[in-house]
Amino acid sequence: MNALLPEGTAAILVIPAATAAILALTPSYRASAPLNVLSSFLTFITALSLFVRRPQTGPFILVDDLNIVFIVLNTFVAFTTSVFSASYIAHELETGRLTPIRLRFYHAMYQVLLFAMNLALIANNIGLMWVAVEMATLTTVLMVGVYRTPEAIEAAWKYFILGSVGIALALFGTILVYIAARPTVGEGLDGMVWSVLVAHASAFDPAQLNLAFVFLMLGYGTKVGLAPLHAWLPDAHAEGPTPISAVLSGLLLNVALYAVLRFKLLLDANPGAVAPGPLMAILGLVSLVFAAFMLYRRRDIKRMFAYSSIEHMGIITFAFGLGGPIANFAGLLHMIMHSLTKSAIFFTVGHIAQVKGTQTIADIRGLTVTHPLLGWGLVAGVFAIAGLPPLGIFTSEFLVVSSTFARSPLLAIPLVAGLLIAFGALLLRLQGMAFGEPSRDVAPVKASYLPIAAHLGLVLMAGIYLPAPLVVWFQHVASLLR
Amino acid sequence: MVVIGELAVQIAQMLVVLLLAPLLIGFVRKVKARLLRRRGPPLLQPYRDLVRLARKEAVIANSASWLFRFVPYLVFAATWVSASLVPTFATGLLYSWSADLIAIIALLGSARFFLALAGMDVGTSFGGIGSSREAMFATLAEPALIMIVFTLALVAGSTQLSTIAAFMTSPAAGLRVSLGMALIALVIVALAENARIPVDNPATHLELTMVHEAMVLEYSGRHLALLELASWLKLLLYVSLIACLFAPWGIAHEGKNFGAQAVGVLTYVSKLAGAGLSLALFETTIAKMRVFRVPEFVGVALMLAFLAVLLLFVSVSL
Amino acid sequence: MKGIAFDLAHLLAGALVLVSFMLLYQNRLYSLLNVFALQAVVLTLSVAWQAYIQRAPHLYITAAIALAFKAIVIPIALHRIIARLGIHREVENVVGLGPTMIAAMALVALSMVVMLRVNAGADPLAREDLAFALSVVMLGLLMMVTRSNAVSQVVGFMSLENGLILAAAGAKGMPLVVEISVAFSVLVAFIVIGVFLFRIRERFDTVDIEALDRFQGARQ
Amino acid sequence: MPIAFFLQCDAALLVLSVAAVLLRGRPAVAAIVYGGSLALSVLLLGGALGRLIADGSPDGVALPLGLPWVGSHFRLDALSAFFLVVINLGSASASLYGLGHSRHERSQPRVLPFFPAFLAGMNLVLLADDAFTLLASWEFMSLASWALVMARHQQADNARAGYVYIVMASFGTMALLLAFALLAGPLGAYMFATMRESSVTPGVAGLVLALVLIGAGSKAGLVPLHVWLPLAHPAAPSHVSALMSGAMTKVAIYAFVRIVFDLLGEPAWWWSVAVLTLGGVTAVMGVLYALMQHDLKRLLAYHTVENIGIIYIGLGLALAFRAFDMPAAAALALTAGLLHTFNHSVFKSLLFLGAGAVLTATGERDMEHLGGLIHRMPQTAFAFLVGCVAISALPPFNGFVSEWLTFQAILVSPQLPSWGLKMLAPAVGALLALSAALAAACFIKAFGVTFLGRPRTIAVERAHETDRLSIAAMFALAALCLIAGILPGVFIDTLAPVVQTLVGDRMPAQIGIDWLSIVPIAESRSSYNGLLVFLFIAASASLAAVAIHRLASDAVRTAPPWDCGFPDPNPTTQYTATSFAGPIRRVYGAFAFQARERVDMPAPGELRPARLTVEMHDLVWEFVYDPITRLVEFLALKLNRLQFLTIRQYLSIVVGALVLLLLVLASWS
Repeated sequence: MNALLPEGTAAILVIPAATAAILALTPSYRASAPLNVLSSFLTFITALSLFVRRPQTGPFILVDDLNIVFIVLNTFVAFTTSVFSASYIAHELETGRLTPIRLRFYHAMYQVLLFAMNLALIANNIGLMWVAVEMATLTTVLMVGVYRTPEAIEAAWKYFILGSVGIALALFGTILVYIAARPTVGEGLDGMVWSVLVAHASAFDPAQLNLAFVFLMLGYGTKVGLAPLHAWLPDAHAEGPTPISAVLSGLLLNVALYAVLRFKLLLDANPGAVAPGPLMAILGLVSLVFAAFMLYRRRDIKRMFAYSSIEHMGIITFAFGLGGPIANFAGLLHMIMHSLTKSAIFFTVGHIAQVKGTQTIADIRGLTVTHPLLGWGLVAGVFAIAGLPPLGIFTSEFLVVSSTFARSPLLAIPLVAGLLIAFGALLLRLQGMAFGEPSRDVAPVKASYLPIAAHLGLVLMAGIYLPAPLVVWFQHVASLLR
Repeated sequence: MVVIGELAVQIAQMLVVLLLAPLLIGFVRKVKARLLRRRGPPLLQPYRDLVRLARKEAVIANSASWLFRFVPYLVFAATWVSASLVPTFATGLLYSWSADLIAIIALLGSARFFLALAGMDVGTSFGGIGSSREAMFATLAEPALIMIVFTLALVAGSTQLSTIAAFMTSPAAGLRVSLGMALIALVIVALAENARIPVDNPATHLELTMVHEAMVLEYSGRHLALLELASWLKLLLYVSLIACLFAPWGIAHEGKNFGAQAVGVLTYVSKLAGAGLSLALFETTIAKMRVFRVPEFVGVALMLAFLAVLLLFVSVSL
Repeated sequence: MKGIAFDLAHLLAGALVLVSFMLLYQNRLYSLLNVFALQAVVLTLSVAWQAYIQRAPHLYITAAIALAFKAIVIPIALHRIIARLGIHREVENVVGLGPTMIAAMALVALSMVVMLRVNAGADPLAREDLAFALSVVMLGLLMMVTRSNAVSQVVGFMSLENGLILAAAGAKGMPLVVEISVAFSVLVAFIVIGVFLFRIRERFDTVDIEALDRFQGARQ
Repeated sequence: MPIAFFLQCDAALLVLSVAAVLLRGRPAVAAIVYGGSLALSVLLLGGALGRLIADGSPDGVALPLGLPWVGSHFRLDALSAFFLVVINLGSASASLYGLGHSRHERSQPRVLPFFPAFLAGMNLVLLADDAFTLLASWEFMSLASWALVMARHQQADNARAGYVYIVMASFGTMALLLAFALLAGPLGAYMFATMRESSVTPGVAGLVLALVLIGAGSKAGLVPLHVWLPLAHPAAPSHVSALMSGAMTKVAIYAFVRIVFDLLGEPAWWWSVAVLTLGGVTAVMGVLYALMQHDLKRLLAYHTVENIGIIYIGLGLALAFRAFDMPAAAALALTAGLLHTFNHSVFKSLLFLGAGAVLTATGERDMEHLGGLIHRMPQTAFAFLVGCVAISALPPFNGFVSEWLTFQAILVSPQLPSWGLKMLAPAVGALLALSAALAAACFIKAFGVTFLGRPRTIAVERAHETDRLSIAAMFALAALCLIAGILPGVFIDTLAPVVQTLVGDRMPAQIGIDWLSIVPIAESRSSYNGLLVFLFIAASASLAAVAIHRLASDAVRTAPPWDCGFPDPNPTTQYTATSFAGPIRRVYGAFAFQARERVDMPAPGELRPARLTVEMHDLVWEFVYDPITRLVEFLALKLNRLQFLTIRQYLSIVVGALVLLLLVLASWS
């Protein structure tokens, strides 16, 4: 057991799994929401404990400097989202969009999703990682479809089919990696243990690694939401319940990106293999520019921010693809900032949509007049996501753009163009929603401002002051990422 | 002792311009009348007009503001100061360094600025006509003047009138294409600025054509007197400007004895006479233009002046 | 023993590719399902053979799953679905049969080329196997793309997955194959159930034709 | 004063803006905010002046903020000190005005929090000593001002103005970011100190210059990047407009000077060609645009564009002289540019405050609805008049001095060895003279139509003089206009250390010269004495007045206007702003705006009225911005189809991508 599942990590897997089971059995939805919050919180605490007590690496479990960042971020956002989801769900019950029975299912699934994502993050075994990601996909599919409206079902279906194909490709890539590893590592379990693989990667057959990376990039890239593999993402965000949109944007995309990064490291370790950087950089740029243009004609607020997620995943992938200490640092920072900001935006948007009774941008006007907190919250969120100081994303974008332009100016042109175009689109919509003559409300809502405040506060702090240890940590991780 | 002398020269200068201005205008009118086979008013008529106007009570429109009463003095003062800074019969005026040529142009500019405001103060359509047209002409005339200044300054290496005059008398000046163009430009600008034919007709009150007269339409009494005097001073100023820049002969230089000063005065008066004569001749032989032909006319001056500057770099003195 | 082992594995893998071609060729749904069942059987054989020559008993489980699940349960379920939902019986191709076949050839060729670039150092069995597996995967994708009919697309996806299982089984001593195949069967089951639940009559594209028309507009 | 003091003041400003949020709704909050900002700006002003006069050696401080491994560095040298003076002078007067204005308009929930933040942002930009800090504060400044522009967001125009503004602002920031990226190099040496040491290749330097011209120019309002300015500046509350025009554009000038003169190293001669041309075009186009306006605040905004052009002319000349190693001349040109920077901030703030007073009193920005205000608000009118004379570059006020210096600098240009510059400088001089003359015309219009004549609407007849504090703010600035006009030597000498650090030489000391006149190069060459001119005019005017009143009559009688015998009581018969600008439009508009006049004259006996229609085109919008927006919209529309594909089509895209990558792989090596 210990070798299989070291104690520190046991908690972050067991707690969600157990809670999922309990929640699936709890009939009263009054109890389930707090329980959900509680267990998410506990998971977060245990995740923090990983800092102090790092479990030793086993055949299935790996906790290193790289994925601790992901795990902590993951559990934290999961926790804040559960807090938001409590108030959000309450309102959904009042309006009758969700029935108690579906809610039971929803909460259980939430924890299962948490379990799957944590598993994918700490898995040292690429096969296990694949299974976890597939599990996460299935759960999110179910949650996206939870409203049972035709739109929701169609979105879920789209997500499901495209996701499955992506998963299938990823699996083929995984198999290829094993086959590439077998001659050197030998048969059996070791052939899939990432830490072992990366140690011997230099001896692998480059051609097989290249082929594997193509499949993995496309497979997990579908989950990251990179254009042109993004098609599932906007609808899944738009039609599912907002907490799920927040989790998708804030966490699941990161998990998939994490998988890509792991395999990137594998290829980097092999001198013969093609450098994975350029492929990632190109896909990133394509997603950025494409999403920037797509932002303009959006009518649905959640779909718009979904496209903005595509844009930012593009930036992050580009940064990691570019490589180098500055760009990698920027990529990490940008990823964290984006998770926090985008989930905060979705929290705000969720309440806004409830207040206005619509997700149509044109019907949302003058928020800062009628709902100052929500309105200015949205303004702050969009400013943060648009990369304006003194908020964190400005720092990362500053680093990405400047290092790109200093190193390869030609790449900077589409980058800057994309950023500006996206900025124009976001601000255009923001002004329409936050200012002007207010539109009428349909329902009052007991919004939970705490998560929003917490996220934006963190983002603001990161924009002004980054604590030195954190910086050292990130620089270390950046150096790990080449 | 020297300072006293220079001070005397300066004061003499100020009085000279003040006294000669009406005489010049009277002379021009007389000559014009003669050319038209009329006897014309006596030479000293302008002085009489001034006195008569000054004695009358001033009638002020009830919609006028304090600015309306304040402007005549300001315009007069500005014009007078600038006129007294232009060397007439002697260079090296005591205060000439307090404002160079550019500053003098700017001073005239402020005078125009306030006169145009006064034209709009009462709130009549005619005042508006005058001000807007004056402003429009000025937008062409002032750059032309500045360009002329450039030409001279680049030739003489200074914007200081005394220095330029001194340089012009020196053999170094020579005969240049640029200077010729600048002279023509300056003459055109002078005609425009002084509201002479063909730009404007000082003798008419035909509403649609008048510019300067429209601005002072509401003025009467002492205010009108001051404004008239100011406009006459302006004419004198331009004449003496042309004289000291392009015909500085006989002008007394610094530290010269009294004789030289006397010669300077005589030559200056004769220059004035010549200028008045030619002005009268010109005005009788040419017809007034339509208002919107004027920009083209003044534009020619601007173009010439600009060409003059550019030609400086390619042409050497003959 | 080595020789025969290799040849038989090779034969079975090749057969799998052949069946994939047959799948592409079908234009009747029922026959499509039958062929798919056939492919499942072939897969079962080849996995079992792999289990035998690799002395990897757990692969028998995978083979069993393949047989029970893909060769029997799923085809029957799909038969019933077709009958229940009254899906009309022939497969309408988006792309004509000829072009599809040519594309299929090209894809197979491509996967061969890609695989043969892999240096011969890797053991040939895995290498050849992999080439066939990749071909099967590509053909499955091709089927999903060229067929505009829910059931045939499901079939396409499943044959793709057959390719994956083949590759996994062929990878000597690969761990977790069983888990993976189970996970995958779950996936497939989901799809089939989805097809049934959401009454996907014609295409994956829509849950319900009218519904689609309704929010094409709002979908912006 | 140590730099820490300045940073503390800025921190206090930020605290103030937070307080404004917390105390919102309280009656006293406006007084607190404006009073606080007033006090802090005065402190900053004093400190900066002290630094500038005492000429303390630059001192810096590094805080562990901002970019982690760089930290955020702040440094105060002569240049920063000078611009701090400019900015805080503006902010002090604006705060004073705001203090008074808050009596008319009690609750300004959307103004108060952002006002101090805006001040803090501007101050921080001037103190920043590394790229990140500078850009962060720069963008923060833009954001705060954007919020202020959006203060009256209910009007659609303001919202549009805000949108155009923030997009242009981030565009400019991006350009500056790229420029800094080039200066910092791939290793990310973002500190100015390291940038000063490191040198870049000429090509890169040229690219940096272009980027800085775009970045700083878009904020300063260089044509054709000026489009946001006349929209945004008027949209804000008037004292904020004063700040944006008077102070924020100067921050942009600062950025340009800091990068081009300080960080970028030795200039190439052709840089000055670019800068001079842009400056000249901007000056003339700005004033021509202004002449076509009849919205008072927009007119002022366009004049900001013009004056920015004049400043850039000075800077361009300085670059040219520096490129050919003529430090004395460079010092003259740079002094001219910087002095005009200061002067413009003074009289433009004054004018905007005056326009604000008019707006508060009448609720009108459109000059066609004003008139005769000199009777209702005499003090405002007087202050505004001073501003008009000063901005028209007429002696004895300050505007003239800086333009005179610029002319003197141009007159040195023939000594430049480059023929291109020999020819270009006088041409630019012509443009400068033209813009000055046009400006005079424009302000005759502005003052004449707004304050003179007879009231055109009821609103004007009901107008009354604005409050004391606003008046005080305006008069303080007006006094400054006169002082800077008649004692220019003092200001020139104050600028000496700044110029010394940037071009390695300074103008000859002016204080010593007798009669306090200024002599840029040599006594024999050119000199100007504002004080004496002022005294002369005053003396001779009073002399004339006394003489006439004594010797002749001083009797006055008021009567209805004469008006050639046909006085018309209807105030609409007065010349309007449009009709005043008519002749100028006919002369210049044809090529500048493709202005076309159509006269529709009914046949005799027809009863319909004759009609004159004028159509004008903003060429910059039509040829630069519309195409870009159209392109973006077009692409967005085309790409948008990808939102409506069926799952099968999406799948085929995925497969396509896969096949493509496999092909690449197959054809690899």
